[in-house]
Amino acid sequence: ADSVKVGIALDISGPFAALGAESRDGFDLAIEKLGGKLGGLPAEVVKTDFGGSPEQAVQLVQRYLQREKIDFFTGPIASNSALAVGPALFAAKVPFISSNPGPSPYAGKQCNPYFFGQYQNDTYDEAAGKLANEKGYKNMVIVAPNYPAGKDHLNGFKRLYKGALKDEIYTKVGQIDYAAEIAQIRAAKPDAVFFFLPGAMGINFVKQFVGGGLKDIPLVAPGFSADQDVIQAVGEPMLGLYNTAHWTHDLQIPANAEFVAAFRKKYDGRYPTVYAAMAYDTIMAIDAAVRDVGGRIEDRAAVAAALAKPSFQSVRGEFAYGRNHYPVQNYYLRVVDKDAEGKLTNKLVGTVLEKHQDAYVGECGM
Amino acid sequence: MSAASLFQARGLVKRFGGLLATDHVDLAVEKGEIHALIGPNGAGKSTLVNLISGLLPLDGGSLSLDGVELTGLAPHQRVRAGLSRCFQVTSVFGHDTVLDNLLLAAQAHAGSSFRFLSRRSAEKELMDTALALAETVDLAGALHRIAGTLPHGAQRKLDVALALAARPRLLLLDEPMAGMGPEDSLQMVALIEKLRAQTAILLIEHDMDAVFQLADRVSVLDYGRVLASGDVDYIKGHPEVQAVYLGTDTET
Amino acid sequence: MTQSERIAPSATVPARRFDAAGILPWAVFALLAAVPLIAPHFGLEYYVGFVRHMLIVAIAATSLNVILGYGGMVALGHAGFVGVGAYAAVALVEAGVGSAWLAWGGALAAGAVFAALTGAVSLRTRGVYFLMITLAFAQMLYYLAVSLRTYGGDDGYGLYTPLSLGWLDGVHGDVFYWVVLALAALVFALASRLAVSRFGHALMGIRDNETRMAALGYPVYRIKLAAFTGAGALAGLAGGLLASHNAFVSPSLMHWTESATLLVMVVLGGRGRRWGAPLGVAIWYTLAEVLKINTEYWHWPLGLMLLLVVFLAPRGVAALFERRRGEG
Amino acid sequence: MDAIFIFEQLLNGLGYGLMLFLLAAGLTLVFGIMDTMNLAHGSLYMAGAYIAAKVHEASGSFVGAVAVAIALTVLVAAVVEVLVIRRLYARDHLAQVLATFGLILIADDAVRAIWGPSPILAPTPAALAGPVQLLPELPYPAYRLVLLGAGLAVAVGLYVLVNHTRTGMLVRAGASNRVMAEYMGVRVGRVFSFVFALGAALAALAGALMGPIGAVQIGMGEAILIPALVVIVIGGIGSVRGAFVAALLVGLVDTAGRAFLPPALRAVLPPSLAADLGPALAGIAMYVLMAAVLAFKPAGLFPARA
Amino acid sequence: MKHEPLLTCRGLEAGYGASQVLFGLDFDVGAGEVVALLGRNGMGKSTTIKTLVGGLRAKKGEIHFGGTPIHGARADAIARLGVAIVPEGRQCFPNLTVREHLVAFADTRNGRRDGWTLDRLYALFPRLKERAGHTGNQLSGGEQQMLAIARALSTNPRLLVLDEATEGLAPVIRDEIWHCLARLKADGQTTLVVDKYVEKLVQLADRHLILERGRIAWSGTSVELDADRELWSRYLGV
Ligand SMILES: Nc1ncnc2c1ncn2[C@@H]1O[C@H](COP(=O)(O)OP(=O)(O)OP(=O)(O)O)[C@@H](O)[C@H]1O
Ligand SMILES: Nc1ncnc2c1ncn2[C@@H]1O[C@H](COP(=O)(O)OP(=O)(O)OP(=O)(O)O)[C@@H](O)[C@H]1O
Ligand SMILES: [Mg+2]
Ligand SMILES: [Mg+2]
Repeated sequence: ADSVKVGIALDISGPFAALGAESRDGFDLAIEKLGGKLGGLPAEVVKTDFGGSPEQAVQLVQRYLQREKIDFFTGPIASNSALAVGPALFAAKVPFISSNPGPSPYAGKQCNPYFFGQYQNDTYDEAAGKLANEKGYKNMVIVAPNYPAGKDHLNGFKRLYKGALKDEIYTKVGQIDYAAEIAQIRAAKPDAVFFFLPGAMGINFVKQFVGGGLKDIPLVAPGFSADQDVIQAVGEPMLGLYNTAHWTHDLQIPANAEFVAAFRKKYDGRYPTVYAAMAYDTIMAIDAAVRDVGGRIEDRAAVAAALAKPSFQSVRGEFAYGRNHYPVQNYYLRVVDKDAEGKLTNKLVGTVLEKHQDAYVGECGM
Repeated sequence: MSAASLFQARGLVKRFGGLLATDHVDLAVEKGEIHALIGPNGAGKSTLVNLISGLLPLDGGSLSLDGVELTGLAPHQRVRAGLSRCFQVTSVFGHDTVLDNLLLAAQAHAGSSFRFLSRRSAEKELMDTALALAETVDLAGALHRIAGTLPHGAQRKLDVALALAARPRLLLLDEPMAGMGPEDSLQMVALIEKLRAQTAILLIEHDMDAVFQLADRVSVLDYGRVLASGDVDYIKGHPEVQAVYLGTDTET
Repeated sequence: MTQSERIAPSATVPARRFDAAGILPWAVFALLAAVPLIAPHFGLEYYVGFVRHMLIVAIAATSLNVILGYGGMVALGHAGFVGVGAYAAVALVEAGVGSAWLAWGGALAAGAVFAALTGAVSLRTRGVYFLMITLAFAQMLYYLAVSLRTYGGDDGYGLYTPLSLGWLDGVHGDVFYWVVLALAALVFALASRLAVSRFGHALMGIRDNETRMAALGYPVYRIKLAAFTGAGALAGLAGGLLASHNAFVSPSLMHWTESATLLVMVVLGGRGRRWGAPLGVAIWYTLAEVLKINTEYWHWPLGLMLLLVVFLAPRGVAALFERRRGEG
Repeated sequence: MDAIFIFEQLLNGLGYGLMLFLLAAGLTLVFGIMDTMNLAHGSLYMAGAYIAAKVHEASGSFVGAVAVAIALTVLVAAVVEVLVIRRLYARDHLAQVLATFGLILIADDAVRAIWGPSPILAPTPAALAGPVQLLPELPYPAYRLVLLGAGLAVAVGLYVLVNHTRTGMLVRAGASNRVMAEYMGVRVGRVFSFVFALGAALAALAGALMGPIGAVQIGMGEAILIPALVVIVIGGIGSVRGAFVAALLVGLVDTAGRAFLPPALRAVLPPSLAADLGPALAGIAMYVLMAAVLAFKPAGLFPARA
Repeated sequence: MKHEPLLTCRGLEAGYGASQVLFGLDFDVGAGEVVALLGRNGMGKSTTIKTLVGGLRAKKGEIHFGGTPIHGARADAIARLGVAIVPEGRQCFPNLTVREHLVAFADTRNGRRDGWTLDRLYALFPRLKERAGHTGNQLSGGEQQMLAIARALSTNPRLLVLDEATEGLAPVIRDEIWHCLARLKADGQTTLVVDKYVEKLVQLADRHLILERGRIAWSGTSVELDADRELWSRYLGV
């Protein structure tokens, strides 16, 4: 081929607008860095906002496949969008490099040679569970919204957590007020609280949790609930919150240092989030794969094979793909702290899980 | 009150909060009778009509028409049973033509209104019924006028025509003369007189000329109760009725 | 004036109008039927699916137009019916059904049953109360679907093997498109006919003056419930079709903003107008598609358009055309 | 489950109820009393929250921030009123829904263009950041007390304004029969503009006060719209007292559903079923309540208009 | 008796959309005078009144009230000048209580101190006092009519305009209204009245205008009208 076309499903309006915007900034930065080329070929990037609705994402992917004839796909933030668009992409053999969601079906029974994850959804929680053990928390309360993904996250936590559960609280989706739950937590007197509450729910929860006088009970969360976007919105109450992720901006790796510096330069000194990092990595992965197949991207199988053996320097450090095309990689412990300028941000504390693989790989027949 | 009365209401009660708007009212209307209901403002006349037609739920009492028990029936079922009404405020379909109004009324009483696959305009019988109704109330010349733009008197007549489509045995008229000048009032009186042959009528009206001209029997309501009931002369001469309602200098 | 003279105009006017207006649906139908045959020649295959989607949404919008436009029932829970249909189809697939007809039939039935049940309660209220109670039922469904694991909850449910259309399967790659078109045309014809039928007249009478209709002897509640149930059935069918079309179903189908968008499309097109629903859907989707391709800020122009419609075409875009045609 | 816990949850329920009333207050005025369906009410709420957060962050003064937020939001609302809303008063609900839905789309894009797509920081005023000890065993967030106070004050103020002042009467008159009100000499346009501005001020106040305990982000307005409407409808459109009672009712039912329903179900049902059912039911408690109320009282608890 | 004209109307034309209803009306209402507007149904009486009070924009012509031009003025401005109307169809506010109807618009637009107060209005219509807490939609038709009259009086207008104000009232109450209007007249209340009880109007009014298809077909004093029964049958259908 003489050019590469990447379709990006932007998520910059709707419920995941903030995360989608982070992704977009990561994509833009990477493409800029590569001088508008991918694997040496001129790159054409088509980006469309689909407003976070999986049904609209399905429409969008149809257009990308049939009208734009894309070679690679990436972009949606939410698992449901990823699950919605997968079948069409897989049928067309267009590689889908996830820039965020890592739904369990694609890690297990529905694993597909054309899907590539960045992490499996539960692995963050598994890391948090391990962390809780290491911190010596014996009695915990765990909180998540009442939908299957919420339960998955709590199950992920329970998979490695060895202590006792004082309570397992499921909140309403989109809840504003958490007084009742906070009272329950206070009554349970746990050593620590683990919560998975994405977006506004997490912001509401942490603010009210601290305001409710439970500052002394440590909070543990998967990285999504304590990333820069949330920190920036919640402020001081985030201080000291432990969270886990497969990447952090102060990870001392040349590729990462370069990325973070470039990002902060381009975007007014803002720290990148994990979403920006993954978007950046996604473009880098495509770049490497195109180069590895010598520009013959028509050979989809070869492209998929090349993607499966990543030959680029990832901002998260070394990783390899498992059988299910989900990475085997490290998970880090971060804590919300102040940087040199007094800005709140995550600080790397250490590695919680090394070369960790997700729990679903066994179900994958690939 | 004979057992053979066409319509009988026994012990009707209606409360609005603390207000006893209808206070154990007994009322009977005989076949072919025009029975006028008069009484001071707020005496409970419209309320009574609403109770009879089923627009308001009863708090007590029972109703029957021609031996059929009406008490538990919904408004439209009462219409089916032969009880039809007009409203105190003219209530026609103002955006439709007179013809459409009449067709709508006719349709309610000829076949099912749940048919949705065939055009109504193809039904000749409905058209005939509508035209006959228009003829009855003298609106045949205004079939294609939009009902809302008709003069008030004509709208009133249309209202009556809509009620007549049910071929009622008892027709409830709530102030049919309201808002009419002398000329239209005379026409309405003539129309009601004409209807006497078709149906019994319970007539509420403050126009005493019309009431005394039309009514076979008059019942007077006051504070939700029947104060007096009898023929026109009896009512005219009734001192209490004069005091609470007619006043001393009755208009011509 | 004799009587026959007086009725004459009404007898001729509709007949003449019928000719002019009667051609239009067939022309549109033919044009839409040709889309899959023409589009590939211009590299526009994608728009086959796009139009198919609009046709499905137009079915849902038309069903809303029946209760909203003709019946005066302002419902804000229509996406709930669509969702029920979609999930019914999914449930049948999960239970091993492979036939599209069965799945869609199930969707239709589920929409009808759900509408009948919720309608029985909702129709006791009017106006904004009705709007809110229909919303409440749709929201209950939404949260139920979000938390229900069997069908994927929030993650949704993928239909990975396409449903079978029976012997039609082998006919042509785009046969699903034509099936949808045929169903949409049927629904459109049904709604158009309904408007001039006894039932439609009764429904419009109820819209204009419910009390009077009861006093005329109409079983108002039953008529409204019948219309509501019918609309629910058609919306359910649209949901079933949508499940096939997207090969995916998720609760976001039932989010209240989807109900609001349906409402907005119908009002935009012209409520109670024959062409209102399809026109509204076509305008909304086309505009959104064009805007999304061209800008990240694609919401506000849609908002502006709504404002313009409210003030410049208060009875909807379809009314605008009707008047033009009347003048011309 | 001890008495303190139950008492605390009761308090939480009432607190949430008052919070809901605060959110619904402006809408009660504009929709309930003036009968204008303004979906973009949530956008004014969002504006209030954003402006207050930004000003608070920049100036350090919370009270000042709230004041500025109200002032600026009212200004924006006044412009929108002149350009759009004023032409909608006489229109039907559907036209109002359509137009104000359009306003939402515009407002969300505008906020995104001005402040970016990410949620922003709305700090809690330092003095109120911690809890106060209500009872020895019962700390209560100080800031929440402010919200409760504001909710109560707004409720009382609104009740008096609507039911016991001439302005309230004139608004109601103008809303139900504009022409007749004008025949009586009422400058309906001016009264409505005033009430709309007041509604905007209440929306901004709610937004500014809610910011510190919640997420200040695009879409926050739409998220509160439904609960606010639910409260108004349960109470009976047009009744301030109804809205108040309904808000408390919703607050209590919702809180009770979350706090007591899952354990109660666990006690009587198999654990897996209870785990699925409890939170699901608690999540839709508000809607079930509304459907139940309307099924028995089709015009809400305190019907104000026929 | 010589009156200063309070209201003057010159060449007034008005209508609804394309259909013109009034074709050039000229008349005055003097201060303290009671003028009756007569005519059969649909002749334009209500339209005249609507145009006077600003509910309908005049197509042509001039209206002056107390020297101020009011054609083209808004209804609320005209009302504040001191014009109060009892409109056709009562138009009570469904969501205001009886008491609120009577205090919300209360004013002293005629500048007199001994005007109508709540108590005096209740004394005029005791029924309203009994129903003080009812809202407009919880009243019987006649109660609404009383309320509409009382509401107009509560503004203490300089010009009182009554369009079929005795409509739907019991005969006793009707008599009350006539007595009341007579008393008002004695007090110097300027009144423009439309009603179907011509005999009562002959007793009450100073002058009469008969409308026929949007034009003034006849005008004159009560004595003249009373004398000419031919007018009655020709123009009024009596
Ligand atoms: N919905 C209601 N709520 C409370 N009170 C009501 C309601 N409807 C009517 N009333 C009261 O009930 C009484 C009877 O009213 P109704 O309308 O039956 O009187 P009416 O005899 O028809 O009077 P009119 O001759 O003035 O029309 C009145 O005093 C009225 O105030
Ligand atoms: N809103 C309207 N739109 C169109 N035409 C109207 C409207 N109101 C009245 N008309 C017409 O204007 C003419 C005069 O009506 P108007 O109400 O002034 O008569 P009126 O003399 O007051 O009669 P009535 O005794 O019936 O009250 C009538 O032909 C009527 O049909
Ligand atoms: Mg009455
Ligand atoms: Mg008139």
